[in-house]
Amino acid sequence: MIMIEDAVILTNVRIAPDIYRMELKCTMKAEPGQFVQVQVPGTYLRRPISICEVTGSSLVLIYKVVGKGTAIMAELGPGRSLNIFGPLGTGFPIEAVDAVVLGGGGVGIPPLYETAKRYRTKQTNVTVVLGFNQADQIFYADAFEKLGCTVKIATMDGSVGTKGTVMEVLKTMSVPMIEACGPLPMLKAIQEAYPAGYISLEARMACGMGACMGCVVKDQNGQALRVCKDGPVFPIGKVVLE
Amino acid sequence: MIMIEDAVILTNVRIAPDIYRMELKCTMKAEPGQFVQVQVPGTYLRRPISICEVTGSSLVLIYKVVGKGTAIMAELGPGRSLNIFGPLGTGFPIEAVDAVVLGGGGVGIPPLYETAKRYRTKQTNVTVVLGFNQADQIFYADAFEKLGCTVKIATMDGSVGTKGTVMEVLKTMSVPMIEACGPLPMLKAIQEAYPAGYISLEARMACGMGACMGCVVKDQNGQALRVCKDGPVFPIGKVVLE
Amino acid sequence: MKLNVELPGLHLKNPIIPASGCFGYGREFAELYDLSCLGGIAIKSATPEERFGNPTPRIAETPSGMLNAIGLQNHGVTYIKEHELPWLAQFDTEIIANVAGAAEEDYVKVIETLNDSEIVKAYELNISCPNVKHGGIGLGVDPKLAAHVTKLAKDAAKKPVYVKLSPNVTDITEIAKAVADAGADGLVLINTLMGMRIDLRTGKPLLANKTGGLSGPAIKPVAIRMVWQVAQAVDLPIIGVGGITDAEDVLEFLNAGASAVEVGAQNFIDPYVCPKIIEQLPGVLEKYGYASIDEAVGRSFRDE
Amino acid sequence: MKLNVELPGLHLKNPIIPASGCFGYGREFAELYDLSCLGGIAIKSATPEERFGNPTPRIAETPSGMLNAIGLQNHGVTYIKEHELPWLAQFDTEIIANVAGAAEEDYVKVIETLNDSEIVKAYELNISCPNVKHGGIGLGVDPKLAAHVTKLAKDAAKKPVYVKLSPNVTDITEIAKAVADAGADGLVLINTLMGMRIDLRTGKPLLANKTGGLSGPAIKPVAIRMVWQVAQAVDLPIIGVGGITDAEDVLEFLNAGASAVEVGAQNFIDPYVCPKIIEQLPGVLEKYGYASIDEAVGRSFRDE
Ligand SMILES: Cc1cc2nc3c(=O)[nH]c(=O)nc-3n(C[C@H](O)[C@H](O)[C@H](O)COP(=O)(O)OP(=O)(O)OC[C@H]3O[C@@H](n4cnc5c(N)ncnc54)[C@H](O)[C@@H]3O)c2cc1C
Ligand SMILES: Cc1cc2nc3c(=O)[nH]c(=O)nc-3n(C[C@H](O)[C@H](O)[C@H](O)COP(=O)(O)OP(=O)(O)OC[C@H]3O[C@@H](n4cnc5c(N)ncnc54)[C@H](O)[C@@H]3O)c2cc1C
Ligand SMILES: Cc1cc2nc3c(=O)[nH]c(=O)nc-3n(C[C@H](O)[C@H](O)[C@H](O)COP(=O)(O)O)c2cc1C
Ligand SMILES: Cc1cc2nc3c(=O)[nH]c(=O)nc-3n(C[C@H](O)[C@H](O)[C@H](O)COP(=O)(O)O)c2cc1C
Ligand code: FES
Ligand code: FES
Repeated sequence: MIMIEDAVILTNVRIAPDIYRMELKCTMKAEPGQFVQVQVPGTYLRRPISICEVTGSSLVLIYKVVGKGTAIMAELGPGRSLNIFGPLGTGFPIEAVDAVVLGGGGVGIPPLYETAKRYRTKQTNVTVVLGFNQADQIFYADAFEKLGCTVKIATMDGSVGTKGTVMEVLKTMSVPMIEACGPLPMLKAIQEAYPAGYISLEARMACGMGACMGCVVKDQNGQALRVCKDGPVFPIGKVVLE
Repeated sequence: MIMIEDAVILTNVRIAPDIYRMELKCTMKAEPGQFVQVQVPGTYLRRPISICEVTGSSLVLIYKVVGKGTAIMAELGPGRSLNIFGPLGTGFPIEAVDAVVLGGGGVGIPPLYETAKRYRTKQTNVTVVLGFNQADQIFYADAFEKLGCTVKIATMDGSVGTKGTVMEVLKTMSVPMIEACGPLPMLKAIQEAYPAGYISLEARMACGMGACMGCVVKDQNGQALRVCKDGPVFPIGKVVLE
Repeated sequence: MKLNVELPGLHLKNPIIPASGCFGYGREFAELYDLSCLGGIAIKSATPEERFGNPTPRIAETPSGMLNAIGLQNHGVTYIKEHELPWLAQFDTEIIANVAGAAEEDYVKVIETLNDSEIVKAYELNISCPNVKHGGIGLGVDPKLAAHVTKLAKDAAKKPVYVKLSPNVTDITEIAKAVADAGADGLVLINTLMGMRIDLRTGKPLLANKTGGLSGPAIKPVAIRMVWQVAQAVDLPIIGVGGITDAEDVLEFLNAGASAVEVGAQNFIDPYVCPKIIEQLPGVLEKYGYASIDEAVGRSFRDE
Repeated sequence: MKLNVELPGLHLKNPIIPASGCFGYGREFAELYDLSCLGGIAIKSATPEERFGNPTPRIAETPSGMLNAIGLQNHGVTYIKEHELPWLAQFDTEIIANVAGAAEEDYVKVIETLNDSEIVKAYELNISCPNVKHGGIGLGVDPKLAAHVTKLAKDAAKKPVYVKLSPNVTDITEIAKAVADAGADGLVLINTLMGMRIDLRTGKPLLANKTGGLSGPAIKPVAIRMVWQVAQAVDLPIIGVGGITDAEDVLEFLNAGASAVEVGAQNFIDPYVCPKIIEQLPGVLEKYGYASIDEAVGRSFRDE
């Protein structure tokens, strides 16, 4: 159920350069790949942030400081409350498959965590391919391992794992079903390379709930789809990526 | 010296209904009757608030919650920092007299405290006449007493002291020299009744430092005076009160 | 306290109406609360044919506001009539159909299509969309063009016609008078101010459409000023809009001369804002000494 | 990085100029920092005779902005020439005299008085003050009137003339073109948007003057849009103004097409804002890949 909630910050810690993990005490429940709209004090529009983990009594968000809003978020200490609206959007489906590959680049990684957790609950084999710029920016590789996922890493500078993007790792594997989130070029490459799976998109949003038409993309027939409501997760091949 | 400073809130407590006392750790020094421009988070213009006391390592402000900015101020906890600009304006002179009467109504009382302190340091006899609406709104009467002032109280409902305004008490006294701050009708009455003394005015301000001409009043010759720079304290008879 | 407001064609149970383009057709908000609490709903602009609208990004944040360049995306009036209006009929609230187009005839076409819909209680002509041109000039910024499209709409319409004015003009009262003389039943003001943001990373305008419409609290002082000017210049009911976030903002618009209000972008910030305002409004009116909505309307320029 | 900007009459060591009316004659700010760090100073509007201005309240807060209705308070041009300008001469910065009046002749009178002052490097015609009328219409909102006063000023002036435009117009490019054709050496835009706030306690306009000029971050998107439009329509240097608070805002104005900027209301919020921006600017230009101010100017519409 979509709701608005004053969630209390339990922890808000830096886990890599410019990357923060915030745990929020709240009653909101969510599906993997859904997101919340965060009302950051001192800004006007809400900020869409993916739900990284649903614990039952809290939500975990992982965010990168890229501008004004996320910079303010990073300053908020435990005990402060933060108004969140959600859960929003259509997330990653948990399909009845034997094995799934989850591909994530940078801050595309967070929504894959809850997805992996749900797949692991069903005993599905999960291989997670994570892409970073360099060694010191790696986060959550161990967390995925603890879930029992096979973790493969790509770094642009080759300092850890395969040199290059997530695609370099994927090329070396069999990929029956993929669910991915990350920068647009990565999603484009995945949409071209694989027929089966899902990708999660980003867009500038106002309402976050499907009412304003601010976040639309086009499907193959030229019809408008709302990233916030019809997505952010779409089946591979559905959306024209520009 | 006028400066801008991130002052740390030491305490911020309610001392009467809607009235708060905030102590700020800062290096700023000030004269009695001067004020600071407080940058309240979440508002645009700074808020002018009189300096109630200068301790040497801190400033005390007493403010009434009347609107958005003061409501936010009341929520700020110790440890938070608050940006203040000051000390601003021309305050109450400490004249070489044997006795002085200080008259204050409501949130016109705070600047009289530092004034009383300075007079008491010089052994001047200080009678303080404080006006409130009713008993539960009385604040700082004891603080003035501790300084060795004679304190007289007027309440509109007569629940404590003389019934009526500060003027009702003043009428019963000899008033050789008065320094006063409070609502406009009170200041008008004082300006009419007494030839010698000073009154402190309020005005809507933008710059608070004399540059914008937002806060002007007219003197008897029709010349503009800036409440923020030439005042807020003016000699009785100088300004036309409208 | 009774909050109802009677306007041409509209029996509003309270003066709170979500603004066009900020509420879709209500479907998403109906998941959050019962739309029957609303005075009315101004639905998203309808054009004769389907429009995809502008490329993205369509949204940018600004200090205390936002820019949008949606570009009148909608499925066309026939689709709306067949799929959205019947769904809206379940709610006890007044539906205002916002009408837009690329040319004058478009307004007439949309109105003719909707005339026999019982659920539409009034039209709101959006002559203020900066994307719609007529001989290179927006319809809403030229008094003659504005009057002409109003007249065409009035001739075609079987329901009252409200005209929604653009604030991007030198003299709003001139446009308001022209539109009033052409027969408008009411005015809605204001639409968005034309603005721009530049993305410093590219040095280019952030919105794909380059310019966009500024809305939110930032524009409230301009909206209040225009409502105040027009309320004194023209004898028509005004629906005020621009930057409303709470019941005190609503009272400010009423004092300025509006009889009802629309709430736009704040629906994105707080999706429950409309029911919240409706709940707070009686208390706020009381606090400032009003016994009815009527007493507050136009207070700022009425002598007492 | 070199920050200097060469404009008609003005050798700015950097593009940062406090805006007229927001800095007085610099006296108060000189207590806080050395004014020689500034590119220039646009001093408070001068009129032929002393003006008290409007009654108070003259100031109101708005979301991310403020309204003012000072009403051109000043001691008259002769006093300014004799008492303020000689004092300003001590600083190594370019003084721009903002010129205003109640009628066209007033502009000519002020200019004639200041022509022989060595300290004034250029004039800035304030034709955008909403309080000044000519036959009931503000000079700044009618292209013909704007061109005419520009021509009179140019004929009288022995220094370059910049014209400061009002944003309260339907088509800013039309006014800009008219003023350019009349011989203006540069443009300053924008002045304040006309706005209003109502005091709920009285139900009446909060400002004694009723309406006031809206400034601050709230108006930045409108200012950016207008600079961007005018920079493409007219071949004159533009000084951008409206809502600037930091060096990134300055870059946004440069990208939009401004060659220099003025900082207004932010001087009230942070009295050190101008020196701060001057300090930050080289770093910000570098961050976004510029080797000079010039490279940034007009980036938003230039093809590369
Ligand atoms: C469905 C969805 C899920 C997301 N999940 C995450 C996540 O889990 N972790 C994370 O770090 N980031 C995530 N993002 C991106 C995140 O929303 C932006 O990084 C953030 O809004 C930037 O805000 P800012 O104030 O720091 O930047 P500013 O540039 O100051 O923001 C200005 C405006 O632009 C918008 N904006 C800026 N960048 C983006 C962007 N990339 N996408 C959408 N809007 C943007 C902001 O929301 C705001 O309205 C997600 C985006 C979407 C759409
Ligand atoms: C020199 C001076 C000294 C002052 N000292 C004190 C003090 O010691 N204690 C105290 O409680 N109050 C004092 N005031 C009044 C105080 O400034 C206002 O109560 C406060 O600004 C209200 O802010 P707000 O955001 O709560 O109200 P809002 O109404 O939300 O404020 C909106 C705007 O109006 C201005 N404003 C509103 N009321 C006043 C007012 N009475 N005077 C000036 N500006 C106003 C605000 O500063 C702000 O810009 C003083 C005022 C002046 C001019
Ligand atoms: C995303 C968005 C879409 C809008 N679409 C329309 C529209 O289709 N038709 C219309 O008349 N106004 C449209 N508007 C303008 C609003 O109805 C309203 O006039 C304006 O936003 C000012 O109100 P606000 O400040 O409360 O948002 C739109 C505004 C926004 C923010
Ligand atoms: C208090 C105040 C007084 C002003 N006085 C003048 C003036 O005398 N002449 C003028 O041309 N502009 C005047 N302006 C307009 C500013 O110069 C500037 O154009 C406007 O405020 C927008 O910039 P900002 O958003 O940075 O404040 C004044 C603005 C303010 C806030
Ligand atoms: S953000 Fe409003 S429809 Fe998606
Ligand atoms: S507030 Fe600016 S001159 Fe007094």
